Amino acid sequence: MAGLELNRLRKSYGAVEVIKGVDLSIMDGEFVVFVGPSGCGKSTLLRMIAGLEEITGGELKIGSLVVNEVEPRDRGIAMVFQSYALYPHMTVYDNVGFGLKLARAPKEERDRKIRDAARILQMEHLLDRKPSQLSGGQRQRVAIGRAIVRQPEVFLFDEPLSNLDAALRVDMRMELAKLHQDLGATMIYVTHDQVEAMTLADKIVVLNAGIVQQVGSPIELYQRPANLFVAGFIGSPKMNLLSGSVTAVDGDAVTISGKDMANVQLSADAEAFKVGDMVTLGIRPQRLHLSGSGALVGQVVLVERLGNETNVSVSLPSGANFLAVLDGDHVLQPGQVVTFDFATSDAVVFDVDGIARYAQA
Amino acid sequence: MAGLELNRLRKSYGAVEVIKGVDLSIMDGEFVVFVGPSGCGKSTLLRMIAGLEEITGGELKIGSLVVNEVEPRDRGIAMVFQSYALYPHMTVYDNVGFGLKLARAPKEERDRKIRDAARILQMEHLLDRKPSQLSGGQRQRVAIGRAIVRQPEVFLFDEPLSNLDAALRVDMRMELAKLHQDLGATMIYVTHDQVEAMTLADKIVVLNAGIVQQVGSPIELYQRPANLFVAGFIGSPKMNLLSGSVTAVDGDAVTISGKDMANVQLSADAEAFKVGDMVTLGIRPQRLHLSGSGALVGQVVLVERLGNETNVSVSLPSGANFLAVLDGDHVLQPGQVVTFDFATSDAVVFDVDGIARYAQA
Amino acid sequence: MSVTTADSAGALQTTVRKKPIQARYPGWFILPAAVIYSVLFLAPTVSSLYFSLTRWTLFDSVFIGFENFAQFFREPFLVQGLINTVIYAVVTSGMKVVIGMAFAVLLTSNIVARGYLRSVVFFPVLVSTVGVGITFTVLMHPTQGMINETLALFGIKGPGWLTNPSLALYSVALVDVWKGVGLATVIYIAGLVAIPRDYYEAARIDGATPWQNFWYVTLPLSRPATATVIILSFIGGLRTFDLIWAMTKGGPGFASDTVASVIYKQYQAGFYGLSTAGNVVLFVLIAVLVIPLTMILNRRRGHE
Amino acid sequence: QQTTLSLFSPNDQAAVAYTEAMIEAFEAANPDINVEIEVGPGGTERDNMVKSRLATGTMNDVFVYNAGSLFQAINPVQTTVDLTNEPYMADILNSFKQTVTANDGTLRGVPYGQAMGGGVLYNKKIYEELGLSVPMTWDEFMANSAKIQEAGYAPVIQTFGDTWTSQLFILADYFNVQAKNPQFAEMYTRGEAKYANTPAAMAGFQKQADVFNAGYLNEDFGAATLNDGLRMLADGEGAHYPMLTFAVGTIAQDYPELVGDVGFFALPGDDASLNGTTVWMPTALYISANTPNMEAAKKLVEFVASKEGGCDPWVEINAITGPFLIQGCELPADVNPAVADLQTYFTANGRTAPALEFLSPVKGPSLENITVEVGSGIRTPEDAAALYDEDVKKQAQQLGLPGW
Amino acid sequence: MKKQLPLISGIAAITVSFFVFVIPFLFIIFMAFKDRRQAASRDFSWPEGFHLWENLVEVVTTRNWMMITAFVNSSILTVVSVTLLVVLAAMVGFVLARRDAKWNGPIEFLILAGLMIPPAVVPTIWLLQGLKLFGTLHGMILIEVAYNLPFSIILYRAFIATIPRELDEAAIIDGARPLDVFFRVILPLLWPVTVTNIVVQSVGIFNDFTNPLYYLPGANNATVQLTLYNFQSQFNTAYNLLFTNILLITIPPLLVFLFFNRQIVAGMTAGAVKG
Ligand SMILES: Nc1ncnc2c1ncn2[C@@H]1O[C@H](COP(=O)(O)OP(=O)(O)OP(=O)(O)O)[C@@H](O)[C@H]1O
Ligand SMILES: Nc1ncnc2c1ncn2[C@@H]1O[C@H](COP(=O)(O)OP(=O)(O)OP(=O)(O)O)[C@@H](O)[C@H]1O
Ligand SMILES: [Mg+2]
Ligand SMILES: [Mg+2]
Repeated sequence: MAGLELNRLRKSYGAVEVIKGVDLSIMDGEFVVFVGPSGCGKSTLLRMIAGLEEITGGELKIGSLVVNEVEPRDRGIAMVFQSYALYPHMTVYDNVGFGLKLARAPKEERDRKIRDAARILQMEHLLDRKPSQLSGGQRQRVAIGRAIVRQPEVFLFDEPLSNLDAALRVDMRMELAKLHQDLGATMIYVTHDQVEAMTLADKIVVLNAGIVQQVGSPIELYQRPANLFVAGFIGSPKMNLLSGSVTAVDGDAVTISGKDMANVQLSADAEAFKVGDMVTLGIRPQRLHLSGSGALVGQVVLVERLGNETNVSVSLPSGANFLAVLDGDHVLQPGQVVTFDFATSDAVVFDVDGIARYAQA
Repeated sequence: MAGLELNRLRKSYGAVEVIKGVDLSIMDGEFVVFVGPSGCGKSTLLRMIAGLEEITGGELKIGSLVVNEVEPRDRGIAMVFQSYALYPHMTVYDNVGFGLKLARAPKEERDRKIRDAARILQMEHLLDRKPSQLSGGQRQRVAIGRAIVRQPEVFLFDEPLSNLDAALRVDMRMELAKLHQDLGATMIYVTHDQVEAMTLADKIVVLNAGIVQQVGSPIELYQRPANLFVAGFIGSPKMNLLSGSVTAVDGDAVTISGKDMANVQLSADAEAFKVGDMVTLGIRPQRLHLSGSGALVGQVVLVERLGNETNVSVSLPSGANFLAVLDGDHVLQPGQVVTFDFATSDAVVFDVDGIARYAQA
Repeated sequence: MSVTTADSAGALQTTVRKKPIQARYPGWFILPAAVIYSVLFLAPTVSSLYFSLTRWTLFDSVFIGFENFAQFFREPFLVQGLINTVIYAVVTSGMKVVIGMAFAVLLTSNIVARGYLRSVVFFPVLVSTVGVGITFTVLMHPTQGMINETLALFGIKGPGWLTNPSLALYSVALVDVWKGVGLATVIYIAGLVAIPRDYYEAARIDGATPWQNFWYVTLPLSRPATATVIILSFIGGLRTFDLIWAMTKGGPGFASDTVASVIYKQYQAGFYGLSTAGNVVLFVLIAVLVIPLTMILNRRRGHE
Repeated sequence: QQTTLSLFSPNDQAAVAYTEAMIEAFEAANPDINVEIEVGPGGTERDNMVKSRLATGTMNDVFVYNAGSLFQAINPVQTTVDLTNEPYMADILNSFKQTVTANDGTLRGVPYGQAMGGGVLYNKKIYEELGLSVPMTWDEFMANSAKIQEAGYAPVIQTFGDTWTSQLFILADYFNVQAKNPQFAEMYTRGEAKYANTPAAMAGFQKQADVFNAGYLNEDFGAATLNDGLRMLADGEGAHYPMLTFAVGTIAQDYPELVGDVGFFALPGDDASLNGTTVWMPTALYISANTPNMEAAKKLVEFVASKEGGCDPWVEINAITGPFLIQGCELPADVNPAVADLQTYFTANGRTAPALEFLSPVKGPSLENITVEVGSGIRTPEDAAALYDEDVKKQAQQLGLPGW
Repeated sequence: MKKQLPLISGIAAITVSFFVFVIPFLFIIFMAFKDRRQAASRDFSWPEGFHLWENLVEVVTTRNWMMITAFVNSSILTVVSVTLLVVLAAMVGFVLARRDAKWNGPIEFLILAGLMIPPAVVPTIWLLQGLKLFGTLHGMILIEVAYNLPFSIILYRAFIATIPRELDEAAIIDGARPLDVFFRVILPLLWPVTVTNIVVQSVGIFNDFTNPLYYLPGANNATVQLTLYNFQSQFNTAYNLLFTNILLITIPPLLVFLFFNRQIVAGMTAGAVKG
């Protein structure tokens, strides 16, 4: 009933094409997260769904209706703007209650809902302030409040937690998850925070330069990125990527050699490769462990000790940089030579076009 | 020479006191990070240092001079605003170069610096755009660019990376660290991102409600939080806090019991406690591990599988919630009963006023 | 870096005294305007106040105390003039505010022929009052005027717009609106384009109909423009006489006289002291009406 | 060496045309003098301008301005140059000199144009058609009007679109006032005679009310303008138009073929034996006291006071609307009938009287508003006269005249 | 449906504007096309014959090409005065809007007073004479500036409040001095208001006649509105020429309006701040 269907959606600003044909279907009640690098078109896509940006090409359906030409107010949506867009002349209370007022909700109901939202957002003491008297994070919470007091079929959130501190982010994340559960509304959420994406999403959409790179559940994206871009983008710190070439193909296994490694045997879609192909090997920093013997040897460049884990930046023989995230606190000195090992099933092999080739199940 | 000295600094907006006597000394060339919950006064403090907010009380020194009454432009600072504050009528190029133009930098030098900054910020293709034609993250980068082209003695950054994607954040973080190293300028940095704080800071200042809670190196704050607030604030997810009472005091060890645990013996400053005192026990989620037998037993409420780690939310007998972050991927079912253990040295004991009491070294 | 330090240290010495916030908006910005305004406007105007206490032929003046004021208040049609003045000001400024806003909203939307419409609405502002006066006395001619001829087509006998004593003032006020609404419109347009689009977007998302959009967003956020238009047109309405003069000379008889036109008549008659006294009275009247109005309008200011 | 004189000229077209023609002749005669003309607004606006220029010493070298009471208001002793002893003054008619005599008895100006009569312009064709004769009394006038109305013409034209035209009933009636009360002007100036209590003076208001009450006015009298009135008169839509004779010039210009149909008679009073017209003196040319070019200015004034400068150019541009005030200037033979009619009053003895404004400085500024009211039936003549007396009182007080 | 709305409302607006605004305008044009005689009857009728050209020639050449002198004078007067006005008024408005000083109230009162009291002509002439500015174009320019300042200041003052203060702050941090802040940041962002000011004040000053009448005497100093007096007098008005003249002197301000009107566009401050 309030699922969404995006068909070859396009958007250009003059000659600049920003959204280049996005196909996507979102089910009713699904929690979808858009991620992608800065400027890839997340906000634009959200604004197109909201009806704030004219659609240059393609078709957008909400429920079973084509809404390309439908006014935002008739689309049954609420939205948190990346730039907040709070009404400067209204108090926080009025900002939050504005949508309800327009919908002619009874005064008591409105009041109750506003106060509920304020409690959830921990800003009950701010209700009488004007936006100009708020801190950045407080403004952002007002923007969230404005969306959540209403009960639309679709929620659109554009980086709603970016200016909140960690504790509040966690709280808010939980509240949004709860809201999603309680209302069963469809939610589309833009974030650049991987944890948010991973924990909230039923489905993550990875965008790059206006093109969808991969759509899937969080764990799918983390474990089986479709291509180099997704591999590099999902997971923080980034997946390490090493180039090499295929030296042997054998059943489900491919053997790869390169400047930084010798004859590493990995499981992959053997049919996609032949000996001599240039490939890229991907391995997540968290999947590496220090070991006496291993495939990768390098010199420590930088050590970041975070308490519960240690980030080690290593320079490989080819000069490439390599990052390992080790559990616990390790004392390592720059300049020290270290050896890392990993499980062959933890590595991903990308072909020359950057497409991941997993072993056939 | 460009260290800072804050002496009982105060700021009120009318009757609302926002900064309540901050004492702080920042050495020349230090990288100081302000953290604290949303609305605690970080931006205000930064703006006071910049000279944008009138100082209500106390004294502010930059170098050896009291600057309370000095014009911002004479303070030798550059700043990134939380709200960006880009000049809407200028292109990105002009926005970034505005400060240099005012300083009458030669045209070639200006051009070189602007292009350098653009390269660093990965926005060379955006130089001719107006701010309104940029995405949120791109605007934020312009704001950073505007600060870094200049070479002031003090940099003030107000959540400069909040709207960037993970990869870019890492890159920018590195660039800022590099800039810090290269220029040797003092940097004051507001962030709500723990990783940023931890990796960049020489010194972290934890603020709450306009009062400094603790000042120290990142690892100090993580490992030895001074009080419950810092303990709860630093580290993500939050440190778990359980209440109990002292049942025995013995040399360096204190024994604590409560609804959720029985006779846990911990190392703490024994002199601060006597039997019967109400205390709070703090233990970081990352310090817990599943075990056959252990001090804490609870029922799984929620499981978040992130790939390389698993967050488990557990409900304890008292009804309190408890979070554990386990390494690797664990398959746990909600409702399942689990037992956690931890090393006694990993726990922190807070007295009834919330002050941490560590065993005397 | 040592150079910069020396520099800023030098600057520090000189600026230590000033309050930073004030120094950002230095008082001398006002100075050039203040000098020109006080010397060429305020000084002569204030000095002319003396003449309100004299019988003044321009060639010589005789001090007569408050006799002029007494005389002014004895003007036979003063009360009616006062009532007319207020009616005229309220009608013209009210209509300019409302119609100007409506035009501005229309002319900032993406309506077709926007440029044409803007020009057409503004055109009357450009035409000299004399021309407007003649044009409308012709159009409002009771028998051959276009307006009444058109009404006659519908079988309505149009009134004597300018010759009917109870109608003349309103007819002139209508023409004043016709002539001045373009000005209000451009001020409003400037106000409307200054409203960031974000707010409209937020309101559209919040479910605002175009009318609600206008009422809750446009109207409050165009407050600077509204305040300006109200104040300017209200003061203008209280003071104008040129159009009244061009169209009815205050007539028929004294029916459309306002305080300003009474004063103007005195001036034209060479009663310089008396008309100066009249101006003082009018000034007080305007101030009494306008100062509270500005205070109300500026109470909550701008977007802050 | 070239001297440049600046002349502040009136702005109505005939006067400007005359000024240009006259200057051309003057410059031809005086190659070393160059005259620049500045035109300003007319009416009361002009009064203010002239006064403020004179008061601040910024007046042009020579300027044209009214004679009579307005002349007295410019403080002529200080602001203008004494011309009493100039030889050409001998050639100027006394009736004019009277109006440019400052209160110290000196003469300050020379005529700049022709005298005008104030009375009734009428359509001769209608009169011929209906066999009417020029009325010598008000009753005859009303009787004529009744017949005219029967014949389907508007008997009396009024044009309140130009409010000043409404005053003619009062102003042009002054001959009749003076005929009955020869002392009126003096007493009036002293505040002793009032319109409300002088029946002869009231009569003007009464006449205006009569024509309104009788329904003799053209339908659009409230909105019509002078131009409309002249057109109606020339066309024969209306028969009578109380007006000054200068208007014939406008008819001659706009409807040259109809100007022969327009005649003139004095606004009649009660007594056919005391019938005459009220006369307006032309404006005058003065030298500003602050002129640095005295000699050239005097030459110019002398020229204007001569037949070549003061009369011939008018004849040349064919704008004759009344008799000249310079001796030796004859009206050409082919003048318009209205002017010829006017001329007959001048040639007869005792059939002219100057308008009140040449005899008394007192004139209420609101007269035109009041006459519009009377002429539109808004106010009764009695009321109007009383109101006008108030208006006059205000003005006299402002002038600081004794007795008010 | 959505696309057609602007079209429908546009057509409606054009129709209404035709009756309300264009017809009176047509009257003026028709008058300018008529000959003297037809114009004298001042009715709304179709011109008999095309007399615009002869009217134009007569209007322009009258009084020794006075129209040309007047155009030159009025243009100089307008351009210089408006430039000064815009800059000075914006500076005052800027300081008044941004500063919360105690004496803002009295200053604003004095400014409003400028709109409420008519200037005193004769004392001003004395003053100008004392300053040796009487009858000079500079004097006239200063007068126009002084008389029109209140309007411009009020306009600017109201609108400066709509520019986020954070932009000032950013500029100050960038090292801008007050003049830099004003000229490089504030003034450009006030462009729509400046345009309004330019348009309104140029029209006002170009069409001003009372002030030049008193302060700028002399045939060589004529300004355009004074040319109207060539054809309009108390007793006798040549309406065809008067309206041709009106039409002619309306053209320059109209061009100014047409030029600047395009510059009033939305979104000047878009993208500046977040919040
Ligand atoms: N003009 C004002 N009037 C009253 N209170 C204000 C005003 N401006 C800010 N505050 C309050 O001051 C406090 C500190 O604000 P500040 O912007 O410094 O917070 P912050 O630490 O930067 O928060 P955030 O992380 O959300 O940006 C906030 O609680 C805010 O509500
Ligand atoms: N008016 C415009 N004209 C031209 N390009 C534009 C315009 N508005 C946005 N863009 C470009 O469109 C692209 C997509 O912008 P969008 O705001 O959707 O990015 P985003 O994915 O939300 O990025 P961020 O994470 O930084 O907010 C950006 O590269 C931006 O520069
Ligand atoms: Mg975005
Ligand atoms: Mg902040």
